[in-house]
Amino acid sequence: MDFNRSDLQRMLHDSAERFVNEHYSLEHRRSLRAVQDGLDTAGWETFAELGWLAILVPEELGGLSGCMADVSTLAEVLGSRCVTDPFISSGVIAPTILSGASTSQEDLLGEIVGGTARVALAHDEPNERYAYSQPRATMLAASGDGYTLSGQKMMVLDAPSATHVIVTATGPSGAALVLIPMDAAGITTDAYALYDGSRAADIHFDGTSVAAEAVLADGDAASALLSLALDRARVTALAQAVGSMEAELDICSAYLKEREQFGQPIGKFQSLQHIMAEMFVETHQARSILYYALSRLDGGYSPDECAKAVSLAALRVSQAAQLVSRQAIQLHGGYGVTDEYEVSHHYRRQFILEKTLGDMDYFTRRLSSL
Amino acid sequence: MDFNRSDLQRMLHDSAERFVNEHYSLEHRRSLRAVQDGLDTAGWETFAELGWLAILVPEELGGLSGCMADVSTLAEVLGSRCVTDPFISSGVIAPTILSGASTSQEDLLGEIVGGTARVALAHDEPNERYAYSQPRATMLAASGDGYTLSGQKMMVLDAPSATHVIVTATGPSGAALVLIPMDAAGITTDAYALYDGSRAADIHFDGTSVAAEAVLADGDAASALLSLALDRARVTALAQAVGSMEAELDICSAYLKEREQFGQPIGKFQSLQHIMAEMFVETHQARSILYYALSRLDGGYSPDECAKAVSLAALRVSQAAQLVSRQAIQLHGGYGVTDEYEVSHHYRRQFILEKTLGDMDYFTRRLSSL
Amino acid sequence: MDFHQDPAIEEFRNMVRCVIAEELPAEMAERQKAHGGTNSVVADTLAWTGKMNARGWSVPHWPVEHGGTGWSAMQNYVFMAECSSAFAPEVCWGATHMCGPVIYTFGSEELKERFLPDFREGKYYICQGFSEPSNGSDLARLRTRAERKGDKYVVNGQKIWTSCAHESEWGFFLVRTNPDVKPQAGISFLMIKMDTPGVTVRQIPMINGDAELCEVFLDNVEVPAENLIGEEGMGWTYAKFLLDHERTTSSFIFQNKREFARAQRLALRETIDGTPIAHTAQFQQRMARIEAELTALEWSVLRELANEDFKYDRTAAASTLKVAGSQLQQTISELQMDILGSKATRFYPYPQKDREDAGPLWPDDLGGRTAQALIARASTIYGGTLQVQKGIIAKLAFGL
Amino acid sequence: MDFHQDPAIEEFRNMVRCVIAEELPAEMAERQKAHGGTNSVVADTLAWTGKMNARGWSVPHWPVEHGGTGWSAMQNYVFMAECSSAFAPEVCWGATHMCGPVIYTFGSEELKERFLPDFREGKYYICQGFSEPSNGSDLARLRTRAERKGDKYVVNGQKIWTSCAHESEWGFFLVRTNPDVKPQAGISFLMIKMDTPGVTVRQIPMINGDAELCEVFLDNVEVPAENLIGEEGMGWTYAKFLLDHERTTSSFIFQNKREFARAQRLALRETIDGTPIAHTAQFQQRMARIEAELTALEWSVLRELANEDFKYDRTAAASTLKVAGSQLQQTISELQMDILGSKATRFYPYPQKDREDAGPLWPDDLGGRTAQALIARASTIYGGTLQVQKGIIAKLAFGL
Repeated sequence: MDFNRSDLQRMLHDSAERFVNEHYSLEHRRSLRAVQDGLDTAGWETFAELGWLAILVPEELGGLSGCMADVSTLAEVLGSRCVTDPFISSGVIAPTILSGASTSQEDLLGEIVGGTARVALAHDEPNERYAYSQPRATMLAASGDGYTLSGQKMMVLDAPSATHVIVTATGPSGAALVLIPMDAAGITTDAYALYDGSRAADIHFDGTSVAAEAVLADGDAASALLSLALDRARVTALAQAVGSMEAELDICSAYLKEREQFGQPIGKFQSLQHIMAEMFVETHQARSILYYALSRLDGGYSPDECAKAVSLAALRVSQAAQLVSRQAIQLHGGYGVTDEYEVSHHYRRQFILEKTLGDMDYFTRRLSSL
Repeated sequence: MDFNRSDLQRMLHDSAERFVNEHYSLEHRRSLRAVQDGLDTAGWETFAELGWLAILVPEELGGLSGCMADVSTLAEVLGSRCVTDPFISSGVIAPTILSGASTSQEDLLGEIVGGTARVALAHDEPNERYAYSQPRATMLAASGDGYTLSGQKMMVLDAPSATHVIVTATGPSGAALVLIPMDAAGITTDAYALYDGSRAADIHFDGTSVAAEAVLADGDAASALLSLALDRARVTALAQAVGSMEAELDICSAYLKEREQFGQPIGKFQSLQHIMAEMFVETHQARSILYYALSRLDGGYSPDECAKAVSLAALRVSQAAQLVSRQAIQLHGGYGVTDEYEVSHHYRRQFILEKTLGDMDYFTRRLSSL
Repeated sequence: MDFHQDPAIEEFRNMVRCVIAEELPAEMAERQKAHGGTNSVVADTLAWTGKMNARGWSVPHWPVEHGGTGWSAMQNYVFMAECSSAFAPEVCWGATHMCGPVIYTFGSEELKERFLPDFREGKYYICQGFSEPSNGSDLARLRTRAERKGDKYVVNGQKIWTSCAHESEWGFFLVRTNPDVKPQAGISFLMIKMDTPGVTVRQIPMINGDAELCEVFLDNVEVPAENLIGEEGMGWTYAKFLLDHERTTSSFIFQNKREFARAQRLALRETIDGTPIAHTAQFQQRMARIEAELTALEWSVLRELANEDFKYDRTAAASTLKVAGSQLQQTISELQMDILGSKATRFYPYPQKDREDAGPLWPDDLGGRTAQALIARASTIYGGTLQVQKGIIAKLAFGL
Repeated sequence: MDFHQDPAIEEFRNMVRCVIAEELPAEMAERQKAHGGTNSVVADTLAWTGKMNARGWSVPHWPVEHGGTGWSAMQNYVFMAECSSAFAPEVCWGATHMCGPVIYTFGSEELKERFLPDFREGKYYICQGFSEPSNGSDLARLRTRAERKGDKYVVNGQKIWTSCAHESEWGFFLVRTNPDVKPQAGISFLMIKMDTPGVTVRQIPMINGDAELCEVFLDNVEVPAENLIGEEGMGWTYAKFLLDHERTTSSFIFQNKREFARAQRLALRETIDGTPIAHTAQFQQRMARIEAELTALEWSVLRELANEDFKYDRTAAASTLKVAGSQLQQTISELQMDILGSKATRFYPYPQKDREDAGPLWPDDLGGRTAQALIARASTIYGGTLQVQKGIIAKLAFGL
């Protein structure tokens, strides 16, 4: 085993670190709230230029045929600056589903890699949280040579800036994954911001026409592809959370040396030293179990083994993220709950990472069902 | 509302404190391990002399007609010295069941009050933990004018020193509470010690004869009486736990001032100060919820309201007891895990108090069923 | 010991409940219900105070001669509990529970006449200027300087975490009038009109999207000497008096009870695989433990209200209420977040224009939940951090 | 990064497993399985060491020239994991992992010949004399004095927490040979034969009924000067060398994995209302979180074994393993207790005469569980308390 970065990973890491340090200042991130669809256009162009959107795309389709350890290396750096660009949707979920689709999606993958197309995944439904067996509110019905799609999706992450959406639906052959351009007829979207500044939307489909080749997968193949994509997305989120926590260690230890109370730097107080030590232990354990999840996803293990690894990792990382992000605020006192200090942004980002792709309750139930 | 002790309670408290301080030294308690049935004969005589075994016995049957707040006052003091004498069995459970029995038990109650009879409750069965709907391993069958009892009970607390045992069984009219002398024919007991020095036994009944008047209650009356007795017993155990925790606060704060490390009393370390503060908060909250449980048991509330109060109190007190007893050891370092320091005895006593009449898992399930 | 509740208290509770039902406008309660910040909407606070004042109930805990009702501690407790559970707006705490009591206890007759009626009537909002950027938990080291010049004080310095300073007509400030004595001795308690030249207010953007808390910059602010409350140099004593006066407040018992009840309602509505979350074993276990903690906290408050004989320093008990109550606020808001799951991630404060557009997928009762949960991180910080409270307990209970 | 396990490691694991199955007597494994204390039965430890030595495996991690196997760190890890999960007895840690390495690294040829073969063969037990009653976490302040008189040291003082001193032939002691320099500089590492006149051992009765830990009183004990290991005054350096040498031990990863697996087995057997505890949602949730922590700990150990580039001081990572591993021991033993419920309260250690009489109501696998859980309270105390470890992390990782 080797826990050190490969040459590729070192390059990825170093260029990412340079880029986020230059580009994603706190002020810049706060300014993105005023952008209509939340997308940092200039930033996204760099994502494409640096090849980040090609990592999971197979070489034969113009990508880098990278692995999840590569994705994780990048995601950790993005997490260190609370970057909310739609990397998980367009850099992880979409390449996974599109390159595994039964119809060739080479063109769209090319546009994704080039940064001109962005694809969201529409899965959650009213009263259906996280993963669930089969969509009930979204139905795909045969119609002529193709199909029509009707129904309601909620909390479609990154939808406002997306050019396409992959929709989970129940069709004539069971589960189905359907690709729809966001400007198709019969789509109504209600867009909103999340608490970390990222965007999502509820999408209503009212007899939207779907060409036959827009059905990316159906039946068990669709379920398997969705499951793989979601597990990769989750691990990417975990990597971001680990990067965020590690950044908080730096921020907090520096603050403890600088801030004075009762006539000395507050880092002299043993109670705060011990809080920092607990944050260190949690972060260390979080990174360790992230490696375990990566070893399963990249190691050719069965879907159940991957599901177990991702679920255990999500439980442990979430627990760590809660402790670290909460204590980071506590160590900052009142300043920690203002919008003007980094730690409140890390707190919100970790909260969203924990809650959007499956929470601790979900992963506990998933483990019981394996 | 008045949270201060009544005159009776003040007398009870003061005499109890005097007695346990004189009588229950650590050495004395350790010496009781060598006593065959675990009973501190001299101590028990004093229990009787001071009227402690009469508190819950109605005045008309020779008792004091006291309330659970009185019992709690005494139990807290017993807990402060980890006294394991069979007070809960003979001073709480037996008086409750016997004075509510359908047949007069005045004579036996007199002997209990006088300290010459001791009565244990046999309820747990193999694979049946804490409270459960109906005994399956212990059956009461009609036989001539009376009955015969057959079956297996486990973990009968205080049985080795008991003169009688009240057995829960399933009989012709459903649940039944049956009184059996320990020297009756057809009884085999396997006695053992628990980790705090108190004693219990497994009891096997092999066609033991039961006279008709030895059936204390049956059907719903039996269930109700058992439930009342157990809830009173539990609150008595909680009061002992609170007394034990409060004693630990004194022991630990004194130790922190006395023990030196790194050239100063360890009580100067902020991390240990904060542990003491957390122990204080837990103990305070434990006493508060004990009052809530007492208010329900003494206040004429319905069995369900009492069950809820006892269960919530048990959850909170157990949580507090775990934190306090664990940290008390931690604060003592290596000495804390020896048999030669008080805190290890409090730890074991609280562990037994938590686990014998229902644990946190049981009370959670009980709350869900209310 | 006697744990029986006086039956008259239940009668009183019913009476209070009827009055609130009569007085509290539905839309005011709705606003309060969906509010995600620490303070209520200022206009609601003032309007509600006015309505209560018309009943003679706006400052029930004050001495009768200053407009109090003469209720017992338990009656006041019941009154506040009922206001909270009905989602009545918060009162202007600075006026009714801080500055008011200091004025009627230590202030001159002139000051009493000038301010107490306004406070009772909710004529305007007043804000509190205690904390400073550099002193945080170490309040006594405050640096804001008030120099006596003739019949005026000239005030220079900076305050922070001043709630609703931008909507306040007056503020009460701790200022240093004597820099040459030990820190606690040189502090005074001063009323400053917020529109005085030299007073600048900056709202601080917060983690939950609110900007209720402010920085107040004081630049050669001239304050008439008659605005000094009590004696010069006694400000620290008055501030400590407030602390002793309000032992049970920091338990946040009313908010904790109300929000736990709300969590129970949400858990009955939100479902997982078709089952209400309230019926899943995971949440039942968690909610049982929280209910136990909440019950313990309530009985800790009752012990304090009933003036229990207490073996330890009473201030240690007050810190205990703060330690338990502040953490419980966080625990309960985290519970609400977990009940709402991914829905909790939406930026969805109230009152907000976009709420009207949200449609049936987003029930009203989600509004403000996350904002509340985010700002709840401050509950273990303000009013003495968790760490400061533990230090107080270790010192006062155990002499460590 | 490359997380693929070398397939040769799995072959190695199978080979080790077969050897253990061949060598480990069933009744020895049964004794170990039901053992509730920290150390194994001494006779088993020595017998097992002898058996492994016959294979050349008693000290696999030693340098090959001193009898090691030359295995990689991962192979050593697998070997220890397999020994643990098969319930092989513990080795005499003092001999194989502490005193042995100090002797082969710093000792003279004469000392190597005298001791290393005996350690490899498990000829006798040796005990460790580091802690003293007054020094606890503050090891450098040890007071036991060794005065050089001719070709002897005369030792006076007292040691505590000396495991199995009453069954040991030798002990290795940290003693103060020079009181006039700073505390760390005056300490030496001395071998003392336990039957030397003046050595008195008292077994300390423990919370779990055991008395394996001892106090050792040293009263004018005359020790040949040749029993000094390495140089006089270097004892502290050698003790720190041991710490750096054994970075992953304090994770107790093998014990934690084995005991969690045991908890899983117990949870499948013990029932509540007819349902195995393992199938109740409460326990599933709890066990999932513990399994996650255990998995994280194992991967933290693997990172250390693979010598990951680490941004922070490596000792901070070792302390992290100790913090997580020691608390996990407690968490897992508490889990076992809760699975057993009221059955856990019985004084039921093993080997104990009364166990034979217990009958079918009390399955063998209950033996020792509570004893183990009770002594697990010490896991956050010995080898540097939880508080000391946190202090180390704060200092080394963050410079606080």
